[in-house]
Amino acid sequence: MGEQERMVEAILFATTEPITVRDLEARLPHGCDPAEALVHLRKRYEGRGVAVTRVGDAWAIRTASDLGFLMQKETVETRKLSRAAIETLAIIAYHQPVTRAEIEEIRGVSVSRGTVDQLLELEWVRFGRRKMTPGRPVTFVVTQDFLDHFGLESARDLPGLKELRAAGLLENRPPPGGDMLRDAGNEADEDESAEGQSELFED
Amino acid sequence: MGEQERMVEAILFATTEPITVRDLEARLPHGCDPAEALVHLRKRYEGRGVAVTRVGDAWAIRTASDLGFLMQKETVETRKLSRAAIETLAIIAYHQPVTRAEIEEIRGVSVSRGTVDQLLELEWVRFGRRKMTPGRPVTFVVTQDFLDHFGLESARDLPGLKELRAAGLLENRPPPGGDMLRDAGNEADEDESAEGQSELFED
Amino acid sequence: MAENLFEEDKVSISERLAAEALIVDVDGFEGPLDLLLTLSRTQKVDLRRVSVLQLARQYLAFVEKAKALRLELAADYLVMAAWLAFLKSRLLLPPDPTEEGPSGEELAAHLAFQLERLQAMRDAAARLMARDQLGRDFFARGQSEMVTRVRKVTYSATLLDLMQGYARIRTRDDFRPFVMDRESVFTMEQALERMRGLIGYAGDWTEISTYLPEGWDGDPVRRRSATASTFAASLELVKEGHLEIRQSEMFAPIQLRKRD
Repeated sequence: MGEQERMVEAILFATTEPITVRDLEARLPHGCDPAEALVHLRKRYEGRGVAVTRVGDAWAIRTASDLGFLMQKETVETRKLSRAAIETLAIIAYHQPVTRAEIEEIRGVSVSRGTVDQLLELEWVRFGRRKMTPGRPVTFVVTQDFLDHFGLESARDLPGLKELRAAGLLENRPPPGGDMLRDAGNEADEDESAEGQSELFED
Repeated sequence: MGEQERMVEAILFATTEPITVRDLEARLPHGCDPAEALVHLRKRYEGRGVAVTRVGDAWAIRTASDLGFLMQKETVETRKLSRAAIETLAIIAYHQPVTRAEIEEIRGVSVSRGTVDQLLELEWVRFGRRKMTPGRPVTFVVTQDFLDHFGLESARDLPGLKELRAAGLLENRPPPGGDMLRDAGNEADEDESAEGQSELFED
Repeated sequence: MAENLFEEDKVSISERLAAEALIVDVDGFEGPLDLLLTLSRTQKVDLRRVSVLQLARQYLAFVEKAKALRLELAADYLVMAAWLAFLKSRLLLPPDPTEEGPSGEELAAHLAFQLERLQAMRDAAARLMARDQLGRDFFARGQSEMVTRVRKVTYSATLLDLMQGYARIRTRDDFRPFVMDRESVFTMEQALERMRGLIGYAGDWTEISTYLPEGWDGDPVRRRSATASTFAASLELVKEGHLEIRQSEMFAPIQLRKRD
C-alpha cells in the first residue's frame, strides 16, 4: 500500500469533518497527490464494511449503506443523572438493603417517586428482601448492571468515607462560619431548606 | 471478505470508544462470531494508515502512530500532569492493585489528595478490590481508558514490566524489623496516622 | 592530612555547586527518599552498589547545612535524619550479639532496595509518558457515525459522581447531631409558665431582661432563644390582660408591669 494512500486513510479516519482535496493537499507532505491516492483508496474499500464517499466537494469514510441497520443502537442520547438520583443511588449502594424511609432519613429530604422509578428503570437498583420491621417495608439494593456500569467488582469495593476523604472528595470540616449557616437552616425544617443547606456546605 | 468481517468493520469505524466483544455480539445478528472476525480484520489492516487495536477486553480502530505528524489539527490539549501524578500513575499501573499506603511507601512521601483525585477524574485509575489485610484498605487499578490512551493491549504490556518483576522491584518487601521508617513517617503526619488507626477499627 | 586537603580540592566547584543547588532547592524535593535518591547520584554507581553509609553521611551533612542556613526542614526530613544517624552507628559499630532486631546491613539493604525501586518507578513513568498517546500520536475516529435516529435516552453517571454525591450527604451528616440539637431552645410554653409564676411580684416597671431564666444569659444562642420566648410570653400575658408592656423608643429597654 502506498505511503500516500496510508496518510490519506489516516486523515479521513480522524478528521471531524469531511475534508476537501485542497485541505488534504495542505496537510500532506509537499508533493503528494491526494486526488490519486483517493482513487486508490476508494477502490480498496469497495465492498467493505465502510466506504470512501464523496460529500459535496469533500471526502469522508462512511458506513456501507447496506449496514446502516447496525448503527441503530448507536443513536443514544446520554444525559447526566440528576443530583437527587445520584444521591439516592449512592445511599442505596452504600447502605443496601435500605428502605425508602431510611433513604429519606439519610438525605434529609423526601425521595420523589420519579427518582426511584428512574433508578429501577435503568436497572441499577432493584427491590430487595422486605425488612423484618413493622410494616415490613420493601428494601432497595443495587444490581449487577450497576456494578458493571461503575466498574466495580462488588458493592463492598466502594470506597469508605475515610478513603473518600483521602482522595480529596470529602472535606474534613465545615467551612468557617458554618455555625451560623447551620442555625439558620435549623429554624425551618422543610425539605427546601435542608436541600439549600447542603449546597452551602458543599465543596 | 466475510459478511461478519464487514459488519465488525462498520461498527468499529463508527465509534470512538473501544467496544467489547460482548457488545459486538449483542449488536451483530444472532450467531455471529466477532472474535474470529476481529482476528481477520486485524490482519487485513496491518501496515495501513489505521490499525485494529486491542484495548483490554475491547477493540478499536486507531490511526497508525507513525502518522501522528499529519494530525496536528486534531490534537487536543491534554492537561499537564504533575510529576507526583505521573509517578503515582506509574506505580498504580505497575503494582496494581495497590493501596494508598503502598504508593506512599514506594514514593517515600504522602500522596496528596489532588493527585489521586486528578487520576480518577481522567478515568485513568479506578477503585479496585479491597485488600484482605487489616483495615481492608481500598486499592487502585488502571482502567481501559488508561490502556487506550497509552496504546496498550493490556496492563501486562506495560514497558519493562517483565524486567522489573524479574529484578524484584515490584515486590512489596516489608522493611526488616517492622515498619521503622514508615512508622516514623507517619508520626510526622498526624492526619495520616490517625487514619491508619481508625481504618483498623472500621466496619 | 595531605590526603584530606587533596580530597577537599577535588570536591570543590562542581560538587559544591551541586550541594548548593540542593540547599536552595529543598522545597523541590518530594520527601526524604527523593532527596536520598538525588544524593546517591553523586556516587555515580549502580544503585545496587550504592554505599548506604556514605549516603547517610551525605544526608546528615545536608541536614546540618540546612540547619546552619536556618532553613526550615519538614519534620519527615528530620525523622529520616534521626533514622540514618541510627543506621550509621549500627553500620560502624561491631554488632552486639545480645541486641535484638535487624542488623545494620539488613536495614541498609532495605534502604538501597527502596531507592532502587523508586528509581525504577521513575524510569517506568518516563517510559510510559514517552509512549505514543491517544490524541497526540494516534487518533480515534473523528466522526462517530450515528446514522439512524432512533432516539433513546440513557442516563450516565460516573463513579466519581456517585462518590461525590455520597460524600455530600455524609458531610452534611457530620453536622446532623448539631442540627437536631434542641437543648438550647427555651420554648414559649416554658417561658409562659415561668412568667405566670413571676408576675405576681412585678408591681413596678421592670426590665424584661430580668425575667430571663437562670443559666440562659451566658451563651448567645441560649440567650437569644430565652429572650425571644420570654418576649413572646409577655405579649401573650398582655393579651390576656395580666401585664402592661412599654418601650420608650426604638431599641430602648422593654419594661413590664403587673396590671391590676
